[in-house]
Amino acid sequence: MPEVTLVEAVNMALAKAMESDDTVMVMGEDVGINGGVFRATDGLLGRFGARRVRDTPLSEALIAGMSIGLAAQGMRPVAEIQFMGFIHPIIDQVVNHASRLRYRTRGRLTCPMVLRCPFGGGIHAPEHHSESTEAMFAHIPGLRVVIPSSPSRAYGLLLAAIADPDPVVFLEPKRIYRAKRELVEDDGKPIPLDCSFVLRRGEDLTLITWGAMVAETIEASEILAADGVTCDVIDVGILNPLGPNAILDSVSKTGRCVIVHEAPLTGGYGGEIAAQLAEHAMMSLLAPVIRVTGFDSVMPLPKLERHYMPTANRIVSAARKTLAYS
Amino acid sequence: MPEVTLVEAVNMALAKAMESDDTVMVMGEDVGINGGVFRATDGLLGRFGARRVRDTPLSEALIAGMSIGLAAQGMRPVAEIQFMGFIHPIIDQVVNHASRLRYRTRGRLTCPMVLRCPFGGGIHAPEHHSESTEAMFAHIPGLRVVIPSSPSRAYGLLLAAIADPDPVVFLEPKRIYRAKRELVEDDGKPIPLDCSFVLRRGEDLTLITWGAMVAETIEASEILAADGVTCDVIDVGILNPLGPNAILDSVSKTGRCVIVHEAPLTGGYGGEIAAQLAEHAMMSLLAPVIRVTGFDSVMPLPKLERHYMPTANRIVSAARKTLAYS
Amino acid sequence: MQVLDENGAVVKALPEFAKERTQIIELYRAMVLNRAFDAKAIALQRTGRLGTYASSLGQEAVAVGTAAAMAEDDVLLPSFRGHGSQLWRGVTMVELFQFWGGDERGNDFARPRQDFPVCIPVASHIPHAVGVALAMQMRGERRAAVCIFGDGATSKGDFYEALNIAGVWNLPVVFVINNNQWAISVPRSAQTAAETLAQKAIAAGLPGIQVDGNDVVAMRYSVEQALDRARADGGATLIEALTYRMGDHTTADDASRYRDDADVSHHWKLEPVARLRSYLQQAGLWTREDEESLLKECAKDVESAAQAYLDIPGRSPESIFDHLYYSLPAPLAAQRSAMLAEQIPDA
Amino acid sequence: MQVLDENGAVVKALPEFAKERTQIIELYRAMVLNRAFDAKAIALQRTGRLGTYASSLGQEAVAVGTAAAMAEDDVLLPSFRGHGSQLWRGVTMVELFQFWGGDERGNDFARPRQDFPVCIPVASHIPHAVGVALAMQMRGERRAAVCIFGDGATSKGDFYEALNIAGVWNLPVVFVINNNQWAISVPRSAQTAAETLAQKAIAAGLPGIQVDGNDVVAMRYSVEQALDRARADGGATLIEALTYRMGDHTTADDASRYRDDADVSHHWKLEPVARLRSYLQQAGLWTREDEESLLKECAKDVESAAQAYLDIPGRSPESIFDHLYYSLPAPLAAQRSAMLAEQIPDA
Ligand SMILES: Cc1ncc(C[n+]2csc(CCOP(=O)(O)OP(=O)(O)O)c2C)c(N)n1
Ligand SMILES: Cc1ncc(C[n+]2csc(CCOP(=O)(O)OP(=O)(O)O)c2C)c(N)n1
Ligand SMILES: [Mg+2]
Ligand SMILES: [Mg+2]
Repeated sequence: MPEVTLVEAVNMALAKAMESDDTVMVMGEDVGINGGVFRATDGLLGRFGARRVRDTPLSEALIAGMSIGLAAQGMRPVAEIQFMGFIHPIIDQVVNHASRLRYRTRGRLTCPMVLRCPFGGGIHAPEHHSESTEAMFAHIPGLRVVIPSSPSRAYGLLLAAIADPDPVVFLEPKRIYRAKRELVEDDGKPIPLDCSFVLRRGEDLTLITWGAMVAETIEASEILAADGVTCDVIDVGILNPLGPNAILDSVSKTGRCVIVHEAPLTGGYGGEIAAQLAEHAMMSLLAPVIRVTGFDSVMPLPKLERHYMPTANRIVSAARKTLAYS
Repeated sequence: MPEVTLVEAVNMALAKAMESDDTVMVMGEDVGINGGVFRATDGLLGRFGARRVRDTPLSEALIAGMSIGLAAQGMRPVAEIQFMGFIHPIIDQVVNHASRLRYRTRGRLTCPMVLRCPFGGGIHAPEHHSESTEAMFAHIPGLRVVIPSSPSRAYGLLLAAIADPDPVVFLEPKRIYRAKRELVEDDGKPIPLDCSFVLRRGEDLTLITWGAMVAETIEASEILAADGVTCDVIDVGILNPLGPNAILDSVSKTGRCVIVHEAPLTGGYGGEIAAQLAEHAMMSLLAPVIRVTGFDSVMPLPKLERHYMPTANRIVSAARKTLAYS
Repeated sequence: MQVLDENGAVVKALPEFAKERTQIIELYRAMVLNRAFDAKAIALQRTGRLGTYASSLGQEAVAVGTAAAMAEDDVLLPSFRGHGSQLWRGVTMVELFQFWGGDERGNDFARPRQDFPVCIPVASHIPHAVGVALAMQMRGERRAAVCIFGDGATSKGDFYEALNIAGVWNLPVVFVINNNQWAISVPRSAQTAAETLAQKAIAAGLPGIQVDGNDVVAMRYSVEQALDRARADGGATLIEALTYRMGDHTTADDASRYRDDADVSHHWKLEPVARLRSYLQQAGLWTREDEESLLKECAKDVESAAQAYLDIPGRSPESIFDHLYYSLPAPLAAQRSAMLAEQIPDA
Repeated sequence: MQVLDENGAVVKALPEFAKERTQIIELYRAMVLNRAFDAKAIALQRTGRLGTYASSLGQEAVAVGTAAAMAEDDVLLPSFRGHGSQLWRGVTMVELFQFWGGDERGNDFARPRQDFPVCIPVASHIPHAVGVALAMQMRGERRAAVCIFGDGATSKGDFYEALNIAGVWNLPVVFVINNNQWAISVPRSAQTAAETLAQKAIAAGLPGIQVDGNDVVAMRYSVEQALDRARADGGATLIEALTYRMGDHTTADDASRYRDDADVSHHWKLEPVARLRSYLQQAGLWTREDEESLLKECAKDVESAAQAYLDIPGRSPESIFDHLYYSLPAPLAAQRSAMLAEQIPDA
C-alpha cells in the first residue's frame, strides 16, 4: 500500500480511473508533458498517450464547454483548471449547460464530467492564485461540489466523481497537497458522494469545516481538548448536494457549533450550514453559531495572507465564546 | 410628479444621471434605438446621442471588461446585461478586476461602474431567461449588490449606484417591472446604499425578502393579518455589503423569522441572513428560521415555473409553522 | 457561393443531388413546412398557447440546406432559430411546439437522440460542438458535428475559442453562421469591422467561405463538402450563410422600432422559398397543383401537430425534481416531499 | 518587420530615433537594466525574499521597445512579464519588487498614475484596454492605450472580443503580443493552427503585423507607427512580436521538464541585448568601457532598489480593509475591529 500525499492520491485516482475505463480522459493547461503545475497529472501522458491526455490551448471556458460536448457523447472528461482565480470563465457553461443538460433533455443527454481545480491560499502564490469561491458553485442545482481533505479521501472521492453520471466540480486544497502522507490502497474503491466525514468525536462542541482548513480545525480541537473540551470535527467533503445528517446529529448532541472556512464570510457556504442549523437544529442550540472565515475583503497578496485566513487561535477563541453561553 | 412603473423609474434615473453628469454613459445589447428589450433605456439615444448611448456587439464579458477600463479612466459606465441567464460570463471580470481594482492599487485606480440586469422568473420567458443568481454576486468582496423592489426605490437606488465610487451590480426584478405605478419625484435624490426597507410593521413575525418576492411576501403578511398576526416585512434591498441592523432589530423584537427568495435554497442568500440571525440574534429567536425559496432544481420552463417560485401560500404556511413554536 | 440566383436561374453546375427531382422537391417541401410551422407557432403564441417564439422566416434555406447535408449519425447543435434543421432531422413538430410551449419534454425527442437541444445563450453551444467532434475523432468514427448560430454569436469569445481548437486539433466539425444581418436591433455592420464573417476563420487557421444562404442548393452543397472533408480527417470549416431575418427577432420583439420597411421589402425579392419555386417551375418540375397540394398538406400536418401538442397532458409539478441528477439526492427528496405536501390544486 | 538582423546588421533604413546616439543607447540601457532587474528578482525569490516571479529574459526588446514608443500620457496595460515596459514608463524597481514581494502597495506607483497594474489572469486585461481607449476617444483626446500579453492569451475569448470591438468602434489602442513561443509548457504550435498570430487581426477587420521582437528598433518603430495611426483616429493595430522565453515560465517552473536545451541554445543567438550591442559596437557607438560602466551602474541601481525594498516596513494587517471600498461599510468595520481585537503578534 503506497504512502502518498494528497496530490499523489489525486494522481493515483486519475491513473486508476483511466486504466479501468477507456472513456476517461484528462485535459487542461499543462497537464501533458509537464504533468500539471502541481504534478497532479504527472506520468499520465506517458502511460495513456496524447489521445487521452491533452494539453489544451489557454481557454478555461472552452475547457468546460468542450467537456460538455465530450460528456454528452459518452466520454468522461476530467479537466483541470489551473487555479481557482481562473475558474470563473467556466461558470457560464456550468450554470447554463453542464448542470442542466440532463434536466432540460429529461435524461436524454447527460453530462458526466469532472472539473478539478486547486483552491485556497497560504502558499504565497501570486495575485489571483489563492481564491476560494466554492460557495458560487455550491449554489448551482444539478452540480456536485466535492472537496477532499486527506489523501485517502482525495483518492476515493475523485474516483466517485469520475464514475458519477453527473457533473462534479472537484476542488483540491492545494495548501495541503503535500502536507501529509497517508497509506492509501490503490483498490479503485470510490467513496460515495453523499456523506460527510467525522474526523474527531467529542461531546461539547461541533466544529465544521472543509478543505485545507481541516488542519487548523483539528489543531483547534486539540488545543480545546487540553482544556477538557471535546469536539466533533466534521469535514463536510461534499458541499452540494449537502447531506446534513451528520451535522445535525452532531449539533443536536453538542448544542454548540463553530463553522470554519477560508472564503469570505458574507455569502460563504458557512452561511448555508448555519442556516440549516437555524432551521433544523434550532431547538438543540445552546449558543450562537459562529463562523470563523476569511474576512469580507479580497484575499491579500502573500505578505498579509496569513492574517486573512482563519487560524487555530481564531477558531479556539470562537469556540470559547460559544462555550461561554449557558 | 410622474406616476411611473419600476422600469420607467429606471429609465428616469438613467436620464437624470446622464443629464447631471457628463461622464455617465449607457451601453449594452440593444440599449440604443431599441431602448433595451424591456425599454429601460428608451429615449436615451435620442436625448443623449450615440456617443453616450452605445449598442455593443454581443459579448457580455467584454461589456464588463470594457466598463472597467472606462471606469478606471473616470467615466461612469452603466451597462446593461440583457438577462441574468447571460450574466455569468462577466463574473470573471467582476471577481478578478472590477471588485478589486481599488484594493489592489491601494486606491490609485477605481472602478465606479454599474451593471444593470433584469432577473427572476414568472414572465413565461424562454429557457435561461428567468435565473436568480444574486447569491453569487453577493459573495464578492468589494462589490455592491443592489435590488430595488418599487419604482421609488429603483429610482433612488439606481442614482446612488451610479454615483457610488465603487462597482455595483444592480438587479432589476423584471416580473414587477410594470406591476405597479408610483408617484416618483424626478429630483435626482439618491437613496443611500447602506439601508434596508421596512415595508410593513408588526409585532409577531419578521418576513425578509427582496426583489419581486416582495409582492408575495406582502400578500402573505396580509393573509396573516387577517388572522391577527402582524409582521415586519423587510425588503433587504442591498445584499452586499449587508447592513443587518434593521433585520436584527426586527427579529430581536419578534423572535420569529421567515426568509423568502426565488433562487434555489442551497447556497442562496437567505442562508447568509439566517446565519447572521443564528449568530447575532440566536438568543432572541423563539422558533426556527425558515427559508421559503425556489427549490434546489433548475428554474423550469414556463409550464411549471409557478410551481417553482414561492407563493404567498407557501410563505403563510411557513409563517404558521414558525408561529406554532412556543 | 451560389448555384441558383435570385430568380432561380442556374448560375453554376447543379450538384448531383439537385438533379434528382425527389431530392430537390424534398428540400422545397421542407422549407415550405418550416415556414408553415413558423406561422403556426406565431399564431399559437399570439393566442397565449405558446411561449416567446423565434421565427426563422426567410432563413429556411440555411436550416434545411444544412440539415439535408448531414448524415443521420452526425450531430446537430442548433441555436434557437434552427427549427427547419430539427424538423429535417426528425424532431417532430409536436416536440418542437412542446419545447417552445414551455415544457422540457420537447427536448427529449425520439430522434435524433444525440442531437443537442436548442441553445438559447448565444454562442455557448459552439464549445459543445468541438467536444462532440473530439469524441468522434477519438473513437475514430466517420461522423461530424454541425453547429449553427447567428451573426451576433460571432462576437462572443465562445465562438473564437471553439474555432481555434477545431483548427489546432483538426476536429470534424462544421460551423454554420446563419448571418441574417441582425442581432435583435443590432445590424451586422455594428457587430464587427471584419468585411466578412467567413474571414474570422483565418484567426483559427481554418477555411471560411461565404454562401448564399437563400439558395438551398448552394447551402446543402457547401455543407456537404465541408462534412466530406471533416469525415476524411480534413478538419473543420466555417461557413457564412448570407440571408436575412424577414420577421421580428422573436414574438417579443417589434422590429419596426429599429429597421426600415424598405430594407425588409428589398429582401423579400431574395428569399429562399420563392427562389427555389421559380427554379422548379422553370425546370418544369413543379405545377400550380403541386404547390396547392403541398401547401394543403403542410397546413394539415401543422394543424394536427398543433392539436396534438395542445392535447398533451401537463406534467406533474414534482417532476421538476426528475432528471436533475441520475438519482435524487436525499436533500432533494425532502424538498420534493415538501412540495407534494404543500401542493395547491392546478388553477 | 526587422531593422537589425541577428548580427546587429542594419537591414532596413534606420528610423529617425535610432539615428540619435542618446536615444538608441537609452534603449540599450533599458534592456540591460530589465535583465539585471530580472536576475536580482530571481535571486531574491530563491532566497525567500520575493514571491513567485516571472522573468522576461530574452524578451526585453518587446517590453522596452513598446514602452519607448509610447507618450507619457498613453496608458499601458501590461501582463505579468512587462517589467521592462513598466520600468521605462517610470514605475520604480522598488515598487516592482514590492508588488512581486506580495505587497499591494507596489501597485500604487507614483507614476505613471493611469497605467494599469500587472495583470495575472491571462488576457483579462485586454477588454480593459479597449475601455481605456474608448474613454480617450469619447473625450476627443489624442492618446492611446497599449496592451501587452502573451501568445497563450490569444486563445482566450477576451482577446477576440476586445479586438473585435476595437475594430468596429475604431478605438485608439495597440495590442502587442509578446509571442515568446511558450505558454508554460504549451508551445505556440499547440495553441492555434493560425500560421501567424498577427493574422488573428483579420477576424476583427484590423491590421496585424509581425515584428522581430528581438529587434528593439523594429519594435519601437512599429509600435510608434501604430500609435500614430491610433491617435490620428486610424484605429487599432495588432502587433505580433516574435521572441523567445529564454528562462523558466516563472520561478515555480522547471522548463527542462518539457523543452530541449538545444532549442533554448539556438535562441541565445537571436536574443535582443547582444544584438543591439553588436550594432552599437559595429556603429562605433559603444565601447567595452561603456559596457562595463553600464553593467556596474545597473547592478548598483538594482542592488540599492532591492535594499530599499527589503527595508520597507510591513503593512499593518488591518490594512486589508483599506481601499476595498471608498469608505468602509459598517459590517466591514465590525470585522476590522474583530481582527484588531484578536490580533496575534507578528511571528
Ligand atoms: C449570451 C446571450 N446574450 C444575450 C442574449 C439575448 N439575445 C437573444 S438572441 C440575441 C441576438 C442574437 O443574434 P444572432 O446571433 O445574430 O442570432 P439571430 O437571433 O439573429 O438568429 C440576443 C442578444 C442571449 N440569448 N444570449
Ligand atoms: C486565465 C488564466 N489561466 C491560467 C493561468 C496560469 N498561467 C499563468 S501564465 C500562463 C501561460 C501564459 O502564456 P502566455 O500568454 O504565452 O504568456 P507568457 O507566460 O508566455 O508570457 C498560464 C497558463 C492564468 N494566469 N490565467
Ligand atoms: Mg442574426
Ligand atoms: Mg508565451
